[in-house]
Amino acid sequence: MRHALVLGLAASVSAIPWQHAAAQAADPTAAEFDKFREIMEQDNPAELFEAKGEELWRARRGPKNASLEQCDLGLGPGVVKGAYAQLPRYFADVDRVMDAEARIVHCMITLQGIKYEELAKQPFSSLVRTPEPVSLVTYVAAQSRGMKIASPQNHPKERDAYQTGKAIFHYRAGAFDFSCASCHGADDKRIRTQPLPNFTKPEQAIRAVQGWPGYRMTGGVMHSLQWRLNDCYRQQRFPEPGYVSETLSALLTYVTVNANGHVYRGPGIKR
Amino acid sequence: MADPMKIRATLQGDVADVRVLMAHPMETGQRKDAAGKIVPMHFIQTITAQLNGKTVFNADVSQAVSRNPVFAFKVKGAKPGDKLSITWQDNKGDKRTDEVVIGAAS
Amino acid sequence: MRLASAGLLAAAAALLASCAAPTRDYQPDALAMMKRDFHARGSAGVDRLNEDSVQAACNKFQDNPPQEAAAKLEKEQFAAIKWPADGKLLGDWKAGERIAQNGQGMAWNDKGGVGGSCYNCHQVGPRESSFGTVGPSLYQFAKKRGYGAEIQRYAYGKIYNAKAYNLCSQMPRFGHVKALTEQQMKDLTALLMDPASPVNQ
Amino acid sequence: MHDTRRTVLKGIWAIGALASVAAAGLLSPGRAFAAWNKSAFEAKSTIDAMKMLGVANAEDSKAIEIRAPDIAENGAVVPIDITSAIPGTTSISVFIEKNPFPYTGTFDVSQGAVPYVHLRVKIGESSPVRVVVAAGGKHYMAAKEVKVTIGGCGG
Repeated sequence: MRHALVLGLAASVSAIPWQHAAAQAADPTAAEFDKFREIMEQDNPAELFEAKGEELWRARRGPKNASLEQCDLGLGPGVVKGAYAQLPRYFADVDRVMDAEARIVHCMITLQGIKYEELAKQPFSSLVRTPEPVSLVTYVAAQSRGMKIASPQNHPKERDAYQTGKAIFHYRAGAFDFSCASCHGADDKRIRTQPLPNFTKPEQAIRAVQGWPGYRMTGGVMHSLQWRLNDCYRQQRFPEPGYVSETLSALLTYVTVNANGHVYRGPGIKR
Repeated sequence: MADPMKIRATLQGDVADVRVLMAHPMETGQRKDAAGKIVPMHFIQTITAQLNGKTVFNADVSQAVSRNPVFAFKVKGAKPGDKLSITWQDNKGDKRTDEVVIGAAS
Repeated sequence: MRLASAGLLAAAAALLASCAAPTRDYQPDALAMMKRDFHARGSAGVDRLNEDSVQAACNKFQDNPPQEAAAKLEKEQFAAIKWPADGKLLGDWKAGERIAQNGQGMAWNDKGGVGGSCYNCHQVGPRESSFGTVGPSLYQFAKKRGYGAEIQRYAYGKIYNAKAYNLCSQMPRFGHVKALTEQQMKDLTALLMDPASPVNQ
Repeated sequence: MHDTRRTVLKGIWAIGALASVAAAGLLSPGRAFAAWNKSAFEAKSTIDAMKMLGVANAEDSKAIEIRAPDIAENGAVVPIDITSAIPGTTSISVFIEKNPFPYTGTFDVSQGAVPYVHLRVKIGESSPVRVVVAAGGKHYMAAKEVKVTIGGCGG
């Protein structure tokens, strides 16, 4: 019963047209940005990281000298095509919902014997170093290019993750009383010149997913959603969330399920 | 060693549309690192493209080219199966050459 | 056909309802998860995850607490405002403009409370075109409202603690959490209230 | 290969430019394409760089199309498309006037490429992007203004 209803929602959501371009066209500066964003997307340095990620995926590495080719991203061991578009999802082996990077890190730990602490020490890209999970998640994401986002809501823990993520999204605390919703809970707002999509609405929630992982023009580094959420919490004046923690998987479940039905365009380019 | 380039060469008639992505820091010599030390200049200076071994395009560039450079150019007289290679060299003498086979007209 | 689509609509509506209104309150789960997953960094300790009375009321009622409870808390917040001992509320608007432009302060990588982040959310002076729209425009703040003592007090008090005026306002409580010093808040008040400030041109 | 390039070279720059580059001792035997012109790349103004390259006599042309954003979303990566419709175009040079070192590069299209190039550059502050095209031993130029703004948070 529940299952059928969920499918019903997915269908109704996918019928909503993608409104990003229309919503932005009103502002001439944003329209100019969008026009050149398309040119940038045609030849996106993200592809360099995608290639690196593919090499890493196939290479025998770590204390166990194993590749990641047996990693189960949710569609069975070794299936990469389309897996990203269906994450986050529930994984029985860990009895929790995992987002793409959380699952890749899990595979690096279990299959290759690499330690979590090692991966969590400096998990974000800098000018001198791109962490391996970032390249890997770029490769995995690219294999869902052009597919519909379909983060499932079948397992009870997937539905719990959605609701918990929603509560986390709206939780105000910290020095400035901010929550995620302070910036991303209303329509047509912006910080300085940066438009702020309202992630509580399906037609705008896609903008939390689209373009990530993204090649960031500032600094010229590749970043994943793990970085984006981390930097949101920094600006939210919160303490720091753990790398690939369940909190972040829950938040990603909330915004991704809201974006279900939209077509994912692959790794993107960001300001 | 430098990471591979990503080269795309697609035919429109007998003109090959060549687009290339290069992995390179393109340091301007004006940026400071975390310790406050100036990061020395490190940038691609020359780019050469060859079609079946014959030079068809080359460029001299400065550190003002963006990090992880992207270039596109168009080569005349190309046909499916031709080999297109691109070489860059930076100010430290590092070099990288990659090659693609031009596909059929799209 | 009619019937079938009506059935589908009902199903979709039932589901939307189930999404919008969860079967139970997930906030305790959310908080427990966050307390497990977050760690202190720089100036940002894990104690920042704990709600104070204002945050608790706003979280509990989705920023829309019952009027009576809200009024009581607003009164408490107002009573805790520390007004300048010298009675002067206006500082230097030029310093205020710099504070308004500065978006740093209280984040885990910030050293101390140095900026008011005003332009992030508000239009302020006429010369800065890169301003946010989360809050209302403050351009011609006093020109529109008057330059009197009452308005000055409102401007200072609002910067000090926006929640004393509107409990679930999105604006930080700059004085209450000691993000800004008294002098900085005077300078910002001058930016809004000084007849010579570009804000009032 | 070097011989071929050397022959072609004469078509690229006016004789004066070649002479001045040679005089500066920069013409290495390994690179016929004028060797990487250090003095032009280190010039602090567009006009000085143009002099070093021997193209200061360039005249305005409407046959050079520069496609770049009016307002760049991020000055670290500004896309520029340049097409020359001038017959016999041999090279395209780019100068970003307000950058500390304006001369950004020269693209030699004389050996079998179409007179077109796409590149992405860093622009420190709002600046004209000036393009000089060499064709038939003469030089032509055009310019396009690109504004650079302050941004928001994370994108």
